[in-house]
Amino acid sequence: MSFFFEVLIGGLLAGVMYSLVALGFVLIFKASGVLNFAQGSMVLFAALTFVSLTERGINFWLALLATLAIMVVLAILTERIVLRPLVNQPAITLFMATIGLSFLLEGLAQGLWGSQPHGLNLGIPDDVLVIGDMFISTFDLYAAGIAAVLVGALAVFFNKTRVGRALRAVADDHQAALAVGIPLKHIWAIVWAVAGFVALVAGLLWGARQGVQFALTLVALKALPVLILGGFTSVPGAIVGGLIIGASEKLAEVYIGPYVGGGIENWFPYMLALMFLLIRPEGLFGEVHIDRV
Amino acid sequence: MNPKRTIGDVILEVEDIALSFGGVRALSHVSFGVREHEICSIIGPNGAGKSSMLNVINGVYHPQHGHLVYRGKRIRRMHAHKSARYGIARTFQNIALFKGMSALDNILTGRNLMIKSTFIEQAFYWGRARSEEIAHRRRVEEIVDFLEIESVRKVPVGRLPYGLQKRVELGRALAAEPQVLLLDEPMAGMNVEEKEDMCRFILDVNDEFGTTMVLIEHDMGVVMDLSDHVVVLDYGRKIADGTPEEIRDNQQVIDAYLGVAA
Amino acid sequence: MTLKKVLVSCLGAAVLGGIVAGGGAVVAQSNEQFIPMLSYRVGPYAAGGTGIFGGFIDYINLLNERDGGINGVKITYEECETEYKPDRALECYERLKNSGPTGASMFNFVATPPVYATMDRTLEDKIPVVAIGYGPAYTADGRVFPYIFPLVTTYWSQNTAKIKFIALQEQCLAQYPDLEGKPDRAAQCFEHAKKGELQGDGLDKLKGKKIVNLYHDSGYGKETKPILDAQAEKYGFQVVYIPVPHPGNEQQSQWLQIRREKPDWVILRGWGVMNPTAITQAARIKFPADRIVGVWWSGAEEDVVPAGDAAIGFIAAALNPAGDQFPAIKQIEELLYSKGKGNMQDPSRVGSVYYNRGIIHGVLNTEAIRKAQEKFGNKPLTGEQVRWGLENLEITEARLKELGLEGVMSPIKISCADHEGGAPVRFHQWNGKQWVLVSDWIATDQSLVRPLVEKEAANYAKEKNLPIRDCSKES
Amino acid sequence: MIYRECGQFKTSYGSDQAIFPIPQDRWGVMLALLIAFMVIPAIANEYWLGVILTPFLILALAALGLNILTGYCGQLSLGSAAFMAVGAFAAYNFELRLPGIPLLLDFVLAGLVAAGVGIIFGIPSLRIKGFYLAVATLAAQFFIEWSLTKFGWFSNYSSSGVITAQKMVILGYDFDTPLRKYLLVLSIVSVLALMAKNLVRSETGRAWMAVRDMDVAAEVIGIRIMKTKLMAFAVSSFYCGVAGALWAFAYLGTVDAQTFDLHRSFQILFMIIVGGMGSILGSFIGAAFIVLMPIFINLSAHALFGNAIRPDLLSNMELIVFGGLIIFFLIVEPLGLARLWQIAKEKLRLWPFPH
Repeated sequence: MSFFFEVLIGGLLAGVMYSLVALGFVLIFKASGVLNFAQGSMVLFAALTFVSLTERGINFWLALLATLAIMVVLAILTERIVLRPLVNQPAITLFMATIGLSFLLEGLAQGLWGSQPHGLNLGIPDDVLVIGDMFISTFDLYAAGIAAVLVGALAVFFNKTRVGRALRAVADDHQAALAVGIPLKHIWAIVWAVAGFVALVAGLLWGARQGVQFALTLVALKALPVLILGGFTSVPGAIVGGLIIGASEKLAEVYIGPYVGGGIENWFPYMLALMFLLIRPEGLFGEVHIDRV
Repeated sequence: MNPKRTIGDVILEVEDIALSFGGVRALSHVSFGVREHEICSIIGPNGAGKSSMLNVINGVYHPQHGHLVYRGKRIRRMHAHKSARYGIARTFQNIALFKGMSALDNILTGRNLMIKSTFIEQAFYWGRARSEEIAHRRRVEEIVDFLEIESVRKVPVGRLPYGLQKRVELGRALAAEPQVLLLDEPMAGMNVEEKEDMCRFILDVNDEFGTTMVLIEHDMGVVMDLSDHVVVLDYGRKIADGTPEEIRDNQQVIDAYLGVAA
Repeated sequence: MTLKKVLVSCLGAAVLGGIVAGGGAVVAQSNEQFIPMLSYRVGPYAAGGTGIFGGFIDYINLLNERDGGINGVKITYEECETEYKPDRALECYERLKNSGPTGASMFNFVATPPVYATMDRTLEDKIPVVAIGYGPAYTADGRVFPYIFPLVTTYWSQNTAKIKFIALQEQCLAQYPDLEGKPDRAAQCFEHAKKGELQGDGLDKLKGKKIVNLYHDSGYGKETKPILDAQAEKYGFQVVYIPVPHPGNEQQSQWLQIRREKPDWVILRGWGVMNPTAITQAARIKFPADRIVGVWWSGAEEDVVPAGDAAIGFIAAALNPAGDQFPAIKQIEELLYSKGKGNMQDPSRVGSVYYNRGIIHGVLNTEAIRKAQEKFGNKPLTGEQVRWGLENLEITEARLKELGLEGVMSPIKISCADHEGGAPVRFHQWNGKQWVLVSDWIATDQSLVRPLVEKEAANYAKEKNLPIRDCSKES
Repeated sequence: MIYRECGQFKTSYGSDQAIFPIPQDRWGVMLALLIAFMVIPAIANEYWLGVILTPFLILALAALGLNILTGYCGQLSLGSAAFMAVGAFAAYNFELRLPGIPLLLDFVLAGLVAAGVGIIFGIPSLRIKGFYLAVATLAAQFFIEWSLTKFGWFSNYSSSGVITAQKMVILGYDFDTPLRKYLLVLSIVSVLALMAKNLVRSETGRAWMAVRDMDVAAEVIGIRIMKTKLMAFAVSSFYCGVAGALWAFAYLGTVDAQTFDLHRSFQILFMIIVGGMGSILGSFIGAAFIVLMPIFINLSAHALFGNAIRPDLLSNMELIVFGGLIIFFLIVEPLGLARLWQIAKEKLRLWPFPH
């Protein structure tokens, strides 16, 4: 039985890591209705920039600030060069643009910093907490804590600040937001900058687990079923979705996997999300949409 | 008067229809009947449940209570594609055209139920596929002529002005050669000239093919001119049902429109 | 709009023009031997691509710089980016196969899928494909695959050496039980072995042991199953197969399964990000890193550095040891890097595992050309002639010493029937800073591998209706 | 003054309903086919035929399949490569287990198997839409990839899961050279493209577009949403399946499940969005852009800079330029390259008197 709980807790903690990546998608989708294909590349770009700076002897906090600044500049450039000319275009066009952006960022990141993997030590203890005969990773606990703080901060940002309120208005209705004088372009730049910050945090935590390397772009694949489950527009949805996906995929791999040859973790979350969608097509926290004719 | 235009028996009845979304009541226990060949108007203030009523009739919404009777057949739950097979066609308040397709193709879709060829024949554009395509095209060209939209037939409808889009939508509904035609505010947002054209089309259709019409319209003048029969809804309830003259004098209707507290 | 139109049409024309030029580009230069470089420097495999092709190209430039090529024939190369995709690789193959005065000497894809895709083409194009330490194992049967050379050691051979290495560790532990759990166990055992103190190869100690084969869930990962099964049967150990779905950046459930299985050893058949993830996860179930033995795609600096301290003690197979102490590499640093002519973007990677594997690529390919020149003369050679060189390639200890690369690889001899050479394998251990050798060259078990190779090759020949060469008639 | 509609009068609806109502278009297509069938074989070398044109045609076919589903019927899918995989493995297994089966029948059966699988994975589209559906089709992608790797039967128990396509022989004629393979692929792609064009201009296609543009209205005029969507999934998967079979048989020769990974699905999606959604021509233009552009950039980068800059930088510049071009084209024309072509044609119709 304790093995079951160990799998469950491990899965929930892994789920938090998925949520972190999913958050970046949610932010941008909320503000602009775009599934940002470049999110994985942003994670890579941020983490690679940070780790390359620290390896050049720059102080941890300074590097963090510098990376953040670079992500903000990147967000502003993205808004200026990519999004602004495409304002009022259909979502699919913006989606395409993010595809182009992802190629661009991957080339830029590897061109600037090289393609070899880096180790990343954040100073977070990676020990094993032994409870009974269960092993729980302290790193994962810390990561979960950081994710919780991040979500909390985002909640405050969305609900308490002026920018946050404007952002929610934009998410509800672009045209209406424009009409009441909310500067859409600034909002977009801010959202992309915040998404860049989330990408940086996700990149650092994932990078500390698996190294900072190109494969970081692939963590986005883990976030997609979380998004479906939680809904593309909901911050709490990303968290709850992540927890559900994390726990269920681990339990499935351990308890069902051996009977079908294993390796089912890639499709199981998608199947789960699919089953779930058939019952609730708008996701866990997505808004119900009534077709009016 | 054209024999087709002679008003016959009740062809469509709605009985005790109740519909709500979440907790919001859209229709409460509405009943009325529409007779064959007549033009029946549903009027009422905004939010009275008029569009919802049409949506119930052709199966877009499923009421929680009540049923339809169509040509003597009791239908508890109408489905949208089934209503088309019964010969009920429809236009929408906020134009529901297929924006990526040309006017011609939009109207052609109205004839989809009459296509007999299989998709294999269509893939080879061979046999029935070819002959049907040409036959239906001929019929659609007649509608195009009738609606006077020859010049825009190959333009994607998304690029057409509003008034023309409304005509194309009417054309699509007509292409199905319906027995009952539901028109949701066919003249909304039109100028006087366009309205006159549209009235003429509606009357012509009704005259020539004897199509039964259920119409939602805000312009009282139009309603009173066109209709054989008017149903008035307010807050989801039916408050009056009768000839235009009867409605004109109905105190409840006047109150509803003038907003007197009930 | 006009500007846009002009731009668009210019682009279109440029695309066409560029491809026409590329398709027909044949540069006629007299005394040059052309080697195509189908490198991949972007994407998830880039770490391996930049290292191996960096070493390969540096070695060739060294020959050109120092000796003026091979016996006066200058070696030229052209890079073509494949992004590790078989279709891009195939495009590069077709683009470059006729380049140079005599066409491509050989192809090194450093990726398995293009080897499959070119198996038939090589017969027509008469250009050999060299696959050093990868590719389908059964192509080692040169009677069926005259143009394919999975040189040094295939995955199957490597696996037999791995089991032997594990057996040696068991033997050592049986004799010196107090080494159990010591961080320097493998090093100590190596010392004992060097002194000849180990009594036996330990293969009998494998009976009843449990080995987990943690593999990348793909063709590459599955490939060693037949040979592992054969060994399990022969030596009486138990293998548990646990797949890791691509890309392998999440392995919690796999390692929980391993925790439940309580194996004696874990074989890590990993790829890229799967390796550091496996190592960090192992630490979280307190599975000792020195009981994990990786394949040589798990045994480079790039595979362990990201795992941090958790990787200390991790053991992997080594096609080649790391280090820049070898004279030839010293010369590369002198002749190339000091003049800014080196190929590596980051010169500190010179002497890394991947880089040295690139050096081996350089050695084997150029030595084959040299061998072929003995027969066909010191002039640019065709792929077919180089093929003869590869088939008759022999690199002795003495030759390696001459090349300044003693110890980078073991001596190897290729023959018509054996395109692999069945070279022995060494194992090295990560100490947190560098890879340290913890075994001598361990011979592979060809008595197990060869019959499997011949069986699969015969199947292939039958399916494809290919002739089987009679090697006694080859010269 | 060449591309003109005036002065051409249609005397029957039949001729106005013809596949290419404007003669210049008809001639253009004829000319393209003539060049593809006669001129290219005469002038192109093996490099062109074998590794540029053949894969381009096959991927254009897959893009056409996806365009039917996504461009015409509005159902976003990220699983096209998986259906290619189904086609490839099905074709291999039919050849293996029914020796002597005619090649073309084999391809058709492979397409039908893919269509069947496509219908199964299309069922969720009845409830979910847009990006939700796209992500749901990823389930198909991963599940199919996993099944083909996991169950040895599909690859005839080959140890590495790699299948080797059989020889392509039709009535004793061996399609073994790049030229012959190219001609076979070209014929199949031409026929299927023609059929696709026929489908989208007839009832089936109109139903697809109606569902795409406004499903409620489509249902109200009697179009069965379920049948229409599943038909689109079936036809689309059929095309992808045939493309997959060709990829294995006429191009790579050996494939495994990973040949048709998510990356390939994305590549095909990029083709239709760059080329133009809901356009047959767009599928071809998009495939040309996505397949040829990286090769062109690779070539021109080497030609321009050669050894002057670091090879690492060169490779990364390819990515940057490629990504930049996608963005550039979007800003120039958000509706894809096919739309750009259409605008050019409309301008040409009016040229030289634009007003």
